[in-house]
This record gives sequence, structure tokens and C-alpha cells, in this order.
Amino acid sequence: MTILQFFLWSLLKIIVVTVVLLLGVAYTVLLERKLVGRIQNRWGPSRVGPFGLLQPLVDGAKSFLKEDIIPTAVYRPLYLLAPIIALSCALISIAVVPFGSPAVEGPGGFHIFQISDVNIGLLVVLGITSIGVYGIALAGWSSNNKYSLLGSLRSSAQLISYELALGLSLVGVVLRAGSLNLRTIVESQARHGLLTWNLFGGFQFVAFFIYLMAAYAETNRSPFDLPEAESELTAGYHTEYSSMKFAMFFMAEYANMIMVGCVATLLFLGGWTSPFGNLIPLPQNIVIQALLPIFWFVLKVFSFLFLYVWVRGTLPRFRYDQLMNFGWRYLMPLAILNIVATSLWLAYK
Amino acid sequence: MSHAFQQDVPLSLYLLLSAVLFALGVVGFLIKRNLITVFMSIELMLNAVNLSFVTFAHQWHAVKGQIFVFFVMMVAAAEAAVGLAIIIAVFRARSTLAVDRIDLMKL
Amino acid sequence: MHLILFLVFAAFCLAGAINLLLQTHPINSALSLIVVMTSLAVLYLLLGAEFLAAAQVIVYAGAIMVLFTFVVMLLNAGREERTRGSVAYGVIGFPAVVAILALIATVFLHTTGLGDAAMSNNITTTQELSTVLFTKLLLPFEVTSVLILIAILGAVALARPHDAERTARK
Amino acid sequence: MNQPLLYLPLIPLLPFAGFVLNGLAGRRLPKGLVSAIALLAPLASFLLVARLALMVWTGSLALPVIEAGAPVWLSVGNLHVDFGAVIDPLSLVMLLIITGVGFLIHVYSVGYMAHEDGYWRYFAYLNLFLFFMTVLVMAGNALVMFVGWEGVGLASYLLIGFWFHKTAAADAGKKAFIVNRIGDFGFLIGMFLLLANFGTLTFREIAEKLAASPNLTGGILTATALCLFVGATGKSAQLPLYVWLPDAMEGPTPVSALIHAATMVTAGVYMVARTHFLFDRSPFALSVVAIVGAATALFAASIGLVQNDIKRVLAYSTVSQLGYMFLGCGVAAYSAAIFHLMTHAFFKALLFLAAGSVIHGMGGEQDMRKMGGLRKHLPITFWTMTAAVFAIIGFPGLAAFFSKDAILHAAFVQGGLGRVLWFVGLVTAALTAFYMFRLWYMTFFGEQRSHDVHPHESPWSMLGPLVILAVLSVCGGWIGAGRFGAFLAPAVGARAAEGSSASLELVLTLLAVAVAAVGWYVAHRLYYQQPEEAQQWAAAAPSGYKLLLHKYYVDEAYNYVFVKPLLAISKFILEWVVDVAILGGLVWLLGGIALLGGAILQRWQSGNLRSYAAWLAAGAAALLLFVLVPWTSVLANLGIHLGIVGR
Repeated sequence: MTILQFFLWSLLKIIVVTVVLLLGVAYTVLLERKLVGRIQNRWGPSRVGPFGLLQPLVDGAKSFLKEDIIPTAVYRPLYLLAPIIALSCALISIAVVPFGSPAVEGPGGFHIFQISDVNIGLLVVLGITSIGVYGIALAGWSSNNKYSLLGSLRSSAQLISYELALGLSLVGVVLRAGSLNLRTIVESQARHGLLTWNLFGGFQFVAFFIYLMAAYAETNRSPFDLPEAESELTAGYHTEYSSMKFAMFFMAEYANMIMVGCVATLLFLGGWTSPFGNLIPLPQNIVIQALLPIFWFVLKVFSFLFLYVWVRGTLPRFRYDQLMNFGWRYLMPLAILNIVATSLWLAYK
Repeated sequence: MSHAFQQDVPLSLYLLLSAVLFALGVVGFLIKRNLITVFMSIELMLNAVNLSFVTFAHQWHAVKGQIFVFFVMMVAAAEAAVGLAIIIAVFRARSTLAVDRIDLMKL
Repeated sequence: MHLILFLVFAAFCLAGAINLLLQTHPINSALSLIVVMTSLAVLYLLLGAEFLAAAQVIVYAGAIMVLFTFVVMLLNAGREERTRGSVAYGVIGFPAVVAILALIATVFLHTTGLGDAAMSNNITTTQELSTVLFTKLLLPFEVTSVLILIAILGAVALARPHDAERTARK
Repeated sequence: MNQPLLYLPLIPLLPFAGFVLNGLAGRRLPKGLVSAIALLAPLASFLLVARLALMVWTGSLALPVIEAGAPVWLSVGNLHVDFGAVIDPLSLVMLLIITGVGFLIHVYSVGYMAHEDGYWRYFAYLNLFLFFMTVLVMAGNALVMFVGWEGVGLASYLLIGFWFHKTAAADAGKKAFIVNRIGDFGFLIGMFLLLANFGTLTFREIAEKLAASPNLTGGILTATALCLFVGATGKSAQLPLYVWLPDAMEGPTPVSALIHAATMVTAGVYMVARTHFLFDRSPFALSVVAIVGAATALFAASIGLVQNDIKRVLAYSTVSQLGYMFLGCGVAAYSAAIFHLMTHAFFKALLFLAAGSVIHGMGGEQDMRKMGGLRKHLPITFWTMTAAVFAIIGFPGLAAFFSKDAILHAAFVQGGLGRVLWFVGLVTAALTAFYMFRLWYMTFFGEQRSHDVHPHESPWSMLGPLVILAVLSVCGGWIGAGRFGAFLAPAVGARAAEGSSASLELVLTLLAVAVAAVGWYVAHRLYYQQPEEAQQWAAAAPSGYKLLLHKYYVDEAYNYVFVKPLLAISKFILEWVVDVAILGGLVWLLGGIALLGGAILQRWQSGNLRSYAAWLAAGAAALLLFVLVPWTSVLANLGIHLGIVGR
């Protein structure tokens, strides 16, 4: 494979994945609106297109067409930079996610269902997530607005605090798999389907719980959506943003949700593998062999997103001090205990 | 084009880069007037040194060089935590971050 | 490929570092430093230190620099004041910097036996790294953890408002 | 030699333990316990010494005893000094006197000091005194002796100045100390001379070396002996350094007794006897000793004639008697001198203690003109005092009769200068008899001249020692008569009294007794029969009387010749040289250096972070320059270029 081919293939994969991801983001928004509507005993969007299916496109068009307001007092360079950082960081992580079976290869042993297979994939995801903080922090600061600043300060503190618990919760999984490569991690839980998932067979349910909590906080989602708490801070860090830039933050948030779902799927729910393991033999058809793992993957991510929305519709928002207490006093010690317990168990085995 | 693609990089270039970064860090320490920026210059110097460590580790196939960088990072983290706390305390006491105005030991 | 990547990211590094010096606003300096650090992470990757590259991003860019920006935001630090301090930094400092740079560069350029770095050559895996770290260098590692614990305590003690302030606030 | 356990170190250490206990804890201890500690320590020492004496008496212990294996104090080059004690007949006699009489004075003090503040302090000092005195006496070498010597000075200073709130007492303490220091300086020089010439300070070794070189005489030995003698004059209150002793009367009376009788002043005599081998080889030094002794005896006795303070009379009497002892030493009759020292210890202690009892009974009054007729009120004191008075004047059969006559006899026998000295001694004996009976009559006879006090007899704790000492004064002479010389011979050498005959001895003795009787008669006449005649005599020779009353103006002369110029010079040096020139100059110099340095250095310490960073960078650059540049080859190349090195 020449370098030129490599570039072309990679470009193709990137484009396809990005488009799919953006579509996913759009329809996640719709999903949330519909679901929350149902939870709140109303219909949600239903006018645009059948069942309101075209609603995301219309929303997008509206965002594009709205007047782009840049308040005079903002610090322009960073004000413009912030949404770009937020969105790009949210989108880049998908590059290391394997969303289909590696058994299906392109010409020249080229992975089709993963943009890049990195040895330290998990660390890359974590690293990019940690860079994502800057989008929010800079947005709040450059807006020159006290609500924005408070929101971004809250957000920075919250992200730093919960990143610790998040990272530590993943250590148990890494210990079990013995690798930071996402594909290896998935393969380590593939043998007996559901039973060997890290969530169940790996006894990492505590870690999963911690990850869940930390992930909600990391994505500024309810019940930890303090950086944009309407009742206190108007709209938090994106108070001063409108039209397309606001849309970018919006998309970043949902892209992050999807990314978090992907990581959860890969680390705890067995990734693209079938929950039934080898009970149901794979058909010989190459197309079905390629698409079935993708189906499982998307299904798992979707379930995770469903959980997200469900929680949002159900739980009230935390107070800020409660949030910090919870993160430092409960989640982190719990994560450390989980690491110790897992290590002991592995050593015993 | 393919020639440039296969070209290897002499390690002395990495070292030179690290030296230049270090010098820039020192210059930053000298000319910056904001306490936080001065602190950042220190971080820049640390990073420059880390780069030479990694380069030497590559040259001698020594894992320990990388581990040293790891330690430097940990120490830098500790240093940042304490240093920034000190900066906050200084700011509380003097309401300024200009290093030229913070030249007395007492309040 | 390696050369191109090196040149690109070395250029990013230098640009970031110079920008750090030129910018008068701390937050811009901080962002420049983040650029330097992430570029350095790429250079580490080129040198086969992939774990360090990730750690560089996570620890430096993702934690330490966040702390810096956080403090800049918290203290609402504005542009640098044009203060006139001592002249020693100009008279003594710059010749010294030039001397340091010249000396180090001379030594580096005259050192023979330094090899070349090629793409995907001599990659250190996380496993190798941790094997050495957790066996031979376990004691320094543990000492580092104690250091960090102390740093946390110190930071808390320093940043905590004084008793008088606290009672006044109540 | 299988030596029995002697517990020699305990003899000084027991009083020292008493001193430490009382000194540290005495303030908080009950009075009874303080006295118990203070009495038991010297008593135990005395018992140890008495045991030693008994062993010597029965022959189970051969003298001298030289303690071996004692802790080493100094070991520098060839000089080795240890704390080993040496017991020979001389030190045994001294120890018996010191601990025995010392113990009696302790007992007496319990009664005498009963109502004083600082009771514990007094006894602590008293024990300290005994400690140093025993160290002095038991020392086997000059350096340890010097420790005791200095320590005795310290203890005397503390005790004389015991009532330090009284200016006179504090001054007297200082005077005693300073005058003693002058003497000590002589001792020190003498010690250096010993060290330089003999390379050792141990008495025995010096004596051996001296014996080994019979040709050695003259200059060096004379100088050494004289220097040591200067020390002795300081400690033993001889001319010209006697001035501290009369003033020392400012201390409590038992202290006077202790200093005069048992301990301090005898140290000089003891030291001369101890180093007799030096004096023996230097006839000149011996004559100086004899002349000074005789002169002091006469001089002090003449002052004693007219003094009115009971303790002062006794003080000059002490000086005078010490003069006798030195006279004895000077004619090489060391055993006679030591014999007189012992008897003197008995009767002088008795005199002082009895005087103390009188003063106690008179409520603190010391002026004899206000006493009189006390015989009825203080019967026991009177009788013991009578015994002492008769003892000191040399009443036949009593203590001084033997010892003083031995000295005078030795002087007469020596011939030449000795005859003159003998005559002086004889005159002094007459004077002694006069002033002692004057004291006796003025105190105990006649009418009571002061009516505002009601004399009363002292308690038995005071009278007990008096009685014991009275017995000793009466019988003490018989202890040593005839035997003493033989007993001391191993220590001080025997000198056969050449040309001595029983008839000559009898004549001399009778002469002495007759002279004393004359003194008694004059005193009887002037102070008993016709008291007003004394005033007439004084009025007849007013200048002579005044001269005596003012003690020959010696104190005043010293004051003008030594003290005032010294004060003026000291003041000048202190105020101008030390204060202005040295201290002031030093301060200005240091201040200037600091200011100058500060002016330069403060440029660095600007507190400016960036300039610090610049210097830091400069330092780093310098280090790199030093480490990275191969200086040797660079310099070599430079040398080639400049043509310094190379071809």
C-alpha cells in the first residue's frame, strides 16, 4: 500500500465517520426531545416531517441562518476559538474507536471499521477529552460575562475533579485486559458474550457505576449540568453565544455523549461483539458478517444514550458543593478501592 | 517528495530544539512581568529538558530516561499545585501579579 | 514523513514558545504553552515514547495547564503591566542566556555517535515502561506519590482563607 | 605492700558532698537536716583521719602513704599530674588539725549561727572550705595543691563576705581575695620555675632530683623558694601581704576561728614545710623567711597592743604567731614550726570561739572598752578563755610554752642572725603577754562598762567545743613535747640542735617565762589596778600611740601607693583605651564594613524576581562554561599561540 493510497483511504474513512457522527448527533437531539417529551407526558417535536423526523435538519438550518452576534466586550480571538476547540475535541476522539469487527479488512490488510488503531487508544481518548475542557473554559472567560465566567469556572473545576474518578474507574478494565488498545480490550471480553463483559463477568460493575457518574459530569449532563444551570447562570458558559457558534457547543455536547457511550460500550459492554457470544453462529455472508457487529455496537451506544436521557428526565440537579463532595469524597475513594480489589483478584487468579 | 518522506531526523536536531526551547524559557523568565507567565516559563524549561531526556532515551534505548520524564511530570504537577496556591495567596495579599511590584518579603 | 512531521511540530513548538514570550495576556501565553506541550507530545510519539506522549497531553495539557488557566480566570489577570524593574535582567540575563544556548548547542552539535530517529523505530511500549517503573524504580515512584500528597496538602493549606477571613465571612 | 583500705579520697570528698547537698538543696531543707549534713561530713572525715592516725600509732600503717592509681588530671608531654593523695606525718598532723578543729568549729557554728538567714549557705561554704583545705594538704604535687590553695581563697572570700549586704564585709572579702591573688601569683611563678627546672610538680620527685644533684644551689633555687614564699606570705598573712587578715574579722566569728586557727593561714606554713628541701638548699631564702617571720611577729604584736576591738586584737595576735612559725621555718626548725602551728590551732581557735561567745553574750558588741566584768556572767567562757590566754603566753606546762620555746631555742642555737631573731621573738613574747592580758582584763575584770546589754552565757553547742579546745590547749603541748620532731623527721628532715644543752635550754625557757611575766605585770598594772594610767601612757607618746592605733598607716599607704594609681590607670584604660579606642573603633570599623558591604550587596538583594533570575542564568552559564569548555587544552593552545609554551 502506497502512502497515497493510505491517505485516500484514511480521508474516506474520516469523511464517512464524521458525517455519520454528525447525523448521529442530530438525531440524538431529536431522540432526547422526543423521550423527554414522553417522560413529561407530552409529544415532543412532531410537526416537521413524519414523526418530526426532519426536525434536526430544520434546527440546523435555523442555526446557520440566524444572525451571528458577537458582543462588543468579548475577547474576540478566544471567543471565536472556544467553540471550535469544543467541537473538534468532541469529534476527534472517534478516530480511535473500533466500531466494527476487525476481521473485516479492506485491501492490503486495511481496517475498515476503525480510523486508526493506536496502541494507547484509551489514553488518546482521555487526553483529547481533557483538552476539551479548554473549549468551555475559554468560552466562559472570553465572553466577559459573569454568568459565563462562573459557568466556565464551575465547569473547569468539575471536569478536573471528575476526570480523576473517570480515569481511575477505567484502570480496573485496563488491568483485566492488560492493554490500552481499545480493540484488545474488546476482544478480551468477547469469549462468552454477555457473561464475559467487563460489566458482568469482569465484576467491574462498580467501575461502570463510577464511570457512569463521572461521564455525566464530564459531559455536563443532568444531573451534573451545573455549568449551564439555567435557573442560576442563565445559560452558563454559552450565554453570549448565538447561531452557529452556539450550535457548535450544542453539537459538541451531544458528540461527547456519543463518545462517552462508545467508550462505555467498548470498555464495559463488549464493544461490537454479540451479547450471545457464539451461541448464534455467524452467517457466512460477508455483508452480514460486516454489518452485524456494527448493529450490536450502535445498539449498545443507543442504550447508553437512552439511559442518559432517562436520567435527565428523572433526576433533579445537584448543588455545586454536593457535586464536589460527591466527586472527591465518594467517587474517587471508591474508584481507588475498585482498583485495589481488582488487582488483588487478578493477582489471586 | 518520497525522498523527504523517507528522510530520518538526526537526533541532534531534537536536542537543538530542546536547547532553544530552554533558552526561550529562560528569556521568558527574564522578560515576563506577570507572575503566572513567569511560572509558565518555568514549565516551558521543564518541557524542554524533558524533550532531551526522551531523545537520549531513544538514542540509548533506555526506558529509564522516559521514566525520568514521567517523574519530572509528577513533580511539575506537584509544583504547579503548590505554586499556583502560592500565587493565589500572593494575589490575595497584594492584589497584583506584577513581579516587579512583589519585591518585599513582608506585607 | 518523520522529517516532515518533525519540522512541522518543531515549528509549532518554537512558534508557541515565541508566542508565549510575545503575548502580553497571560491567557494567550497559557494557550501558546498548550500548543508547545501538545506539539511536544507529538515529538515524543515520533521518538517512540507513546505512553509519555499521552501522559504529556493528559498531565501537562489536560491538568497542569487547566490549572493555570483556571487561576488566570479566577484572579481575572489582565494584561501585563509595563513595570520597570531592575536592569540586571537585560545586562546580565541576556548575555547569560546567549552563552547558555551557545554552549549547549555547540556541545550537542559536536557530539558524535548520536543516531537518527526513524518512523516506528524503537517504540517503547507501556508494558516495558511499567515493568521498570514498578520493579526497579518502585521506591522513587512511591516517594513521588508521597510528594504529590504533600503538594495537595500544601496547596489546600495555602489556598485556604485565613481564620480571621472565614469568621468575618460568617 | 598489702595496704589496708584507707578511703583517702573520701576525706576531701565528704565535705564536698556536704557542700553540694547543702548548696543545691539547702534552701528547701529543714534547718536540722542542714546542720546534720554539715556536721556529719567533717565528722566522718575526721573519723577517717583519726583511724589513719590510730593505724600509724599502732604501727599497722607505715608512712608515707602514696595513693597509686588515682585518676590522671593532666598528661602533657613529660608532665603527668594525678589526683593521688600523699599522707606523710606532716599532712597527717595537718589533717588532724583541719578536720578536728574544723569539726569543733562546725559544732560551735550551729549554736552561733542559729538565727542567721542563709544558714544553709553558711554551712555549704564551711564544708567547701574544709574540702579545699584537705585537698591542699593531701596534694602530692604542687598543681593539685594550687587547686586547694585557690579554692581556700575562694571559700574565704565567700565566708568573709558572708554578710555581703554589709559594705565592710563585702569589701573585706574582696580585699582578702585580691591580696591572696597577689600571693598566688608568686606561687604560680614558683610553680613554673619548678616545672622549668625539674620537669615535674610532684614534691617527692622534686626532692629526689634535688637530692640527686647536690651541687645545685644558688640563684634558681633561691628564686623558686622566694616565689613560693611570696605565695606563703599572701596566704599566711605575713609582711607585706598581711593586710587582709585583720579585715577578715568582718566575717562571722567562727569563720575567723576557722581561717585563723585551723585552715587557711596555716597553708603558707604548711607549704614552706612541704617544700623545705628547696629552702634548705638556699640559705638566703631561709634568712628571708626568718627575717620576714620575726618582723611580722613584732610588727603585728605592736599593733595588737592598742587595738580595742576584741577580734582585731586576736587577728594581730594571729599574724604575730604566724610570724613565729615562719621564724621557726626560717631557722629550719620545721617541726617546731608545725608544732607551734598545732598548738596555735588549739588555743587560737579557742580564743576566737571564746571571743565569739563573749560577743554573742554581749549581743554583738566587739569593743572591749564597753565590756568588763564579764567573769560573773560568762563563767565557762571565762575559764576557757583563761586557759587559752595562759596557753598563748607560754605559761609553763601549757601549749605554747613548748612550741614557742622550741622555735626560740632553735633560733638562738643557730647563732649569728638567729640571735637577733631570737631577741625579737623574745620581745614579741613580752608584747604578746601584754596584749593578751590586756584583753583578758578589759573583758572579764573590773566594772561592767556598758549597761544597756545583759550578758548571758552561750548555749552548750558553743560551750562544748570551747571546753574540748581548752583541754587541748592545756594538754596539747605535752602531746608533742620531745616526740614531735622525731615524728615529723621523715617529712621535714631532722636537724640536730647543735651545741644544745639542757642548761642552755633551761636558761632560755626561764628567760621567756620571765619576759612573759613582765608583760603580764604591765597589763595587770595598767588595766586592772590603775586603768587610768593607760590613757596617761597613751597621752605621753601621742604620735607613737596613733601610729600603732592606725596600724602604722599601712592600709593608707597601700591605698595611695597601689590602689589609687591602679584605679586611675584602670579607669583610663577602660574609658579611653578599651571603651573609646578598641570597642568604639571596633564598632565603627564593623559598622563601616557592614554599611559598605550592605551598600554594595543591597544592589543584588533588590527583591526583584527577574534580576534574581538573571543572576541565576549567569551562574548557570558560568557553570556550563566551566564544565563544558576543556580549559586545559584551551589554555595550552592559547599558550602556543602566545608563544609561552611550545616550541
